Amino acid sequence: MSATASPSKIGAEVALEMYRQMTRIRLFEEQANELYRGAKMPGLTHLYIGEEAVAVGVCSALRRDDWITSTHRGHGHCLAKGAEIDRMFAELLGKEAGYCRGKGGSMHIADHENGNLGANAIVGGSAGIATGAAFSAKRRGTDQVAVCFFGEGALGQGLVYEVMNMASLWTLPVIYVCENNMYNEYTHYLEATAGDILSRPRAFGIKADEVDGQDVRAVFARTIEFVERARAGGGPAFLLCNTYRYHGHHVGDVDRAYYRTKDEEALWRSDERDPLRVLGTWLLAQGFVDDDALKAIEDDARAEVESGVQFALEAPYPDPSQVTEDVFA
Amino acid sequence: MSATASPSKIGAEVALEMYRQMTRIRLFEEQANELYRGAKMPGLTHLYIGEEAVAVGVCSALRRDDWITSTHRGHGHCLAKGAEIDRMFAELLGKEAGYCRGKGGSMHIADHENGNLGANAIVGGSAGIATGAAFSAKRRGTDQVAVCFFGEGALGQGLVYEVMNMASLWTLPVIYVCENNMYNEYTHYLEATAGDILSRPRAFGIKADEVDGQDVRAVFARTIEFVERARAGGGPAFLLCNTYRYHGHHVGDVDRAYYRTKDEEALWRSDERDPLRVLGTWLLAQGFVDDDALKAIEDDARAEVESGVQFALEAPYPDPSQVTEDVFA
Amino acid sequence: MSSPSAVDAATGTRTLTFGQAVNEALAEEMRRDETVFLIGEDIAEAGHPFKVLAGLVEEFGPERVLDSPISEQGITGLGVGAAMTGLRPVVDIMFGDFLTLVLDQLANQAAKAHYMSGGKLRVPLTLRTTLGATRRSAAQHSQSLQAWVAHVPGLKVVLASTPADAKGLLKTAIRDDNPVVFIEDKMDYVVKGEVPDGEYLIPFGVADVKRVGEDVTIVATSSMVRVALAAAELLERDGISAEVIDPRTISPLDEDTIVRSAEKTGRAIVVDEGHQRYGVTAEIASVIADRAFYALDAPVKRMGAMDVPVPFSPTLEDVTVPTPDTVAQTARQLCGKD
Amino acid sequence: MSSPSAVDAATGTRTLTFGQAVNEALAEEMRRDETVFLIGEDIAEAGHPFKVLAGLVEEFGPERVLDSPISEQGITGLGVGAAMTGLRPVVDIMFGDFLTLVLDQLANQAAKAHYMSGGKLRVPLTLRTTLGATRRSAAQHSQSLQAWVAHVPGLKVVLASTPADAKGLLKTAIRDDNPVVFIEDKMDYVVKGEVPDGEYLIPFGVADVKRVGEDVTIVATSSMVRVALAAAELLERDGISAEVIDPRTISPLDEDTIVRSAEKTGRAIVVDEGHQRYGVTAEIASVIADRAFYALDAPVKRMGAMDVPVPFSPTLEDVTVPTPDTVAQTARQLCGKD
Ligand SMILES: Cc1ncc(C[n+]2csc(CCOP(=O)(O)OP(=O)(O)O)c2C)c(N)n1
Ligand SMILES: Cc1ncc(C[n+]2csc(CCOP(=O)(O)OP(=O)(O)O)c2C)c(N)n1
Ligand SMILES: [Mg+2]
Ligand SMILES: [Mg+2]
Repeated sequence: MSATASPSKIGAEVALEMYRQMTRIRLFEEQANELYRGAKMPGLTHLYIGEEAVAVGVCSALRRDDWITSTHRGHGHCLAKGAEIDRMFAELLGKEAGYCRGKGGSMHIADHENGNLGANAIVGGSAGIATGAAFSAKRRGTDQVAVCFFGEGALGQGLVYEVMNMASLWTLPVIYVCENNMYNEYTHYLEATAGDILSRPRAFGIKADEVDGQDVRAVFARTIEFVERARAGGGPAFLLCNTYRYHGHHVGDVDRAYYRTKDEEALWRSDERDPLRVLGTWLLAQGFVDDDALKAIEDDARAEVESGVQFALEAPYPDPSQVTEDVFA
Repeated sequence: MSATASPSKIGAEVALEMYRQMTRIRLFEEQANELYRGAKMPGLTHLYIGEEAVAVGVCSALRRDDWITSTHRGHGHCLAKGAEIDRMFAELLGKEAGYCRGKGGSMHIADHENGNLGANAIVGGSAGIATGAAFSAKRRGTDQVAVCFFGEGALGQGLVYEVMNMASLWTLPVIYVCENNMYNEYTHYLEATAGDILSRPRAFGIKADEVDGQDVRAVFARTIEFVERARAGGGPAFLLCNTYRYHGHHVGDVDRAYYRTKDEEALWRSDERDPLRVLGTWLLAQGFVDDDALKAIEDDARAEVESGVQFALEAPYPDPSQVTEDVFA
Repeated sequence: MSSPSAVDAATGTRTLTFGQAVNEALAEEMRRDETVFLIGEDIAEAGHPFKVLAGLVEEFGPERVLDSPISEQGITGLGVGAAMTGLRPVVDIMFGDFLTLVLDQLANQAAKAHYMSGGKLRVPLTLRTTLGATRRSAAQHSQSLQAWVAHVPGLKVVLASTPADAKGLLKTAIRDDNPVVFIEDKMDYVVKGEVPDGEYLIPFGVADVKRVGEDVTIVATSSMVRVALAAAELLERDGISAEVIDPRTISPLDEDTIVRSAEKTGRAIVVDEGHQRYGVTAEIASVIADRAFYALDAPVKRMGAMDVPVPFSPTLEDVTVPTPDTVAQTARQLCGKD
Repeated sequence: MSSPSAVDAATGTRTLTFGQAVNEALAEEMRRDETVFLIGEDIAEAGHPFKVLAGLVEEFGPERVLDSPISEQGITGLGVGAAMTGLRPVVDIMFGDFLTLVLDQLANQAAKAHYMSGGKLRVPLTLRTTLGATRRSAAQHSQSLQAWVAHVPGLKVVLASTPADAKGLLKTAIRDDNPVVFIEDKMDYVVKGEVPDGEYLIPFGVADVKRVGEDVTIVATSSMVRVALAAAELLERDGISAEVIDPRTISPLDEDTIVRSAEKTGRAIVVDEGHQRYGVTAEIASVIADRAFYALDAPVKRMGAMDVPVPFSPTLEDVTVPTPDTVAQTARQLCGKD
């Protein structure tokens, strides 16, 4: 598979599937935003729009039985790892048909069948879980790998360093994927992050590298290398993906002028950086597809999202009696 | 003062005072061990013997109004920062005349008047306190510095990285002194510490360096540089001191063969590495003193320790009614 | 009500939200004492995600209103050291659920330093955090963990239920020479109330009788006081007169006021939004059952949050917390009028 | 006593220390199920600072008995992930005082994962730690923090008082599909007791009547059971017959057995070594006071550790915990025979 380990060598099939997945995420999140604005969604949610290439590039390099742990901004990870749109919307709306029977909501969607050990509302909170899953794979002698998605804000949590140290000591098959979208909520990451990010994992003896998080082919290629290395017993790695969230920290964060400029937002939404455009342009240039084909992918995804949200809106809420279920296994 | 910043330039006065302090610590600890073996001391204690050059070299570079935070192996730090032997023994024995009225004991001796914010029985637990003291100095516009003493085992605690990040972001006058005596209790530090120690603080943008922890002049010189830099607003630093504890992890740890060899112990107790011999030899070679002078220093220290322990043994225990005092200020 | 009596120089009053009252208390104490500073996540320009701290960085500058990394344990530890050395930190922990991350610095360091040092070290630290469910924030952003900190000797724990109490109690917390955990209900920030003009403090350990009654005592904390008062209105219609008592600080706890009321009414219900099992209601109920034993006509009832992680779905979350109806129903049963 | 009844295939018994019983339970479960592994500080060659794990690394190897860095939060988090993915970790937290460092992984992750995932994720994790004062270890190495974890829905909490119970309960904990916090008194490790031969398990939620009596019920946990039994002997001389009940698991709590005993005797004392305020004694006492209300002849009394940080000096530390004398004295007063 290392043949594919260079972006240029990625074939049409893989690239088109990644385009499809990124499109599904983009449209899912736009719909989620609509649900909020239409006061149909309980609480708030954190949109992944703009960062699609990270989840899709990474998860396209994984097997179904590989594990991921996710974050409060987890819809992209969840879809990219194989979740169904309808049951995800159902969970966002707190319906019984949701992945967690409505008990978890947006910040806690888990999809065990597809290897998603759950979104996590504690920043950095899943670093130990991913590392433990990698420990489990090694201990049980499988060649599974675990991927820990986290935002750059999680670099403030001591837990991350405690577990990176153990992952390195015990050469565990875990890949720490840092999604640096430049903001910890409303604070620029440079105000909260001293020194050099890549030097941190490296100080613990962990192989670390940086990639353009808007270029799904680059993310995919780099992840494949780290995954193959981990499967082969090469140990942990750290992938820093530079990216950007187009929307607010959460759906309610609409006035952002006090912490970032419209110009900055426009720059990242441009054809040169938008992950869908970047891949779309490449697909066209390669002659893998024409505009109609891309349009068709988008139409299919839109239809899937529309039927999915309908399903969720019509689905029943859990009966109050279920509140005491699932406390203990 | 940077004239003294080279070991060779250290004058007789400073060197002799450091010899005196190291001798006091050595004899204090030997007496503490006797108290334990004589069943006169409640609980256990962790001896600093072998590591004297670290506490003395560092604290000799500090002012009385500078702060230190200490560890479970804290007698050396406490004495080097100016504490009195008699009240320290009294605290070790749980007597009312002790530094903490008998409430703290060996693992919690604090000596606020001399800038010692306290020993700490939580490994790494004082890293935040030292960093906060440095923050306080900067905020209040004084030129005080804070020193955080900790063993290499504390590198396993996430807190240490959380506060180093802030110390670097806010250029706080704090110096992290890592006493690497090679063992976390009964486990060799290499089994618990991945990568490279100095790379860790450096990853957070903190100036870091390594020194022979058995050579008090080297520790002193390096500390002076870091302290002057911090006072001048140059920010935090990290000093890795390679050292060794001659005795067990605590006084009860006498059969150590399963985790380290007698040869290794002998090597570190040798004339080339014992901090007292190393400095003594140098003092003689410089012609600063003769054997009688060193003997006199030792005799004085011995007398101080003997009267100190007598005082403590005769001192009364706190009245039980004091148990409810000092819960709240 | 004891708060007015505790008010000095109060002339008139103004209507403020709970959030504004908290903001005012912080601003007043920061003007009064320049050793007071705030540290937390997104508290400067952003004025805190709940907007409670809006305007403070503009008045006091970034040296006294610090945006921190996402390092709860670290900022609490830094606060402990700063407090030991001449400053009065107010550490902001966005959600009470994150107390899980700061307990070592809070319980093993801040709470014990004064005692372990034989009275030498002092830790005048205020840790502000939040509690409360029904915000559709799910299990890791909805807990009310006051029982944990109230169990720790050396910590004082404040739960305010009105803007006026919040302001007076927070000012007292900041001036206290000990570590104080000040917990605010996220859902209260927009709730309005009358706040006395001028400078005033409210002492710790003094419960406030929010409503005088004869038939049943309802001891309630934080926003549960509002629930209890609403329940009292419902009970009024059934001819049951409920007395509502707000301890305001659960540590120290004003046992006398609570016990006297229970002795007067002979019936008591304790309501708190923390989980019921091993929660705040257990301590207060057992104190009443012990000290008012010979005056009680019925067993003391406890109403905490249901003992399940807080679920996301509205139909589930709504049944996990006490409501005016469930409190009133419990009172009716106690009074044999159901 | 329900433990024998819960014993299957038990033939004779052997005398073991509490520490040996714990060691045996771990060894048996590790032989039985190779997904069980141990992780903690100095637990391999050193066999744990308290020597409780001696010999395990020799039998099971370093892959299943892991010496970890000093990273309590990290090893607990690693345990949660390993538990979710097919292993049964037994995480060793040397001193219960360090629960302060692991509560996020324990309370926000392990305890909630099953519920938040709608029953999909399982966390069969056992966390072993210690409690107890009077070891002259001072404030940061002497706490009994079981009230904290018992307050968290989704966690089970075990406190064993005898070698036999420790073995049977620990085996049950390891086989349980939920996170279990198993807390041992450091002072108990050398205490000897009879342990049934052969394989046996002790179910959770079943209190054990350690001594049958008629005049007063003493509910005690962990090593306080020994204190209660010693007090019962003293009371015997004064003609007071005390019943001693050991809940064995405080979550789930066997309320029925406790309440029935209190109804029988009409008097109850609850003894636990955690701090009294907002502690374990509050929950159990309020349950008794509520459910046995009409059968009680006197108020339920609580005896926890004094509400001060644990002091180092022997003359101070010794007065902070319940003793046979103080428990007996409280019982005499309750029975009006002092
Ligand atoms: C331990 C913890 N502290 C604070 C929060 C509140 N919070 C939620 S998201 C967030 C910012 C996270 O930033 P980052 O990790 O970069 O992820 P992003 O939102 O940018 O994807 C914060 C502070 C939390 N959920 N958990
Ligand atoms: C948080 C925490 N975990 C575990 C312990 C138990 N413990 C006491 S000392 C020690 C080893 C510390 O090693 P190091 O930091 O190198 O200091 P040293 O004893 O070598 O001076 C351990 C694990 C503790 N006191 N605190
Ligand atoms: Mg971010
Ligand atoms: Mg060491």
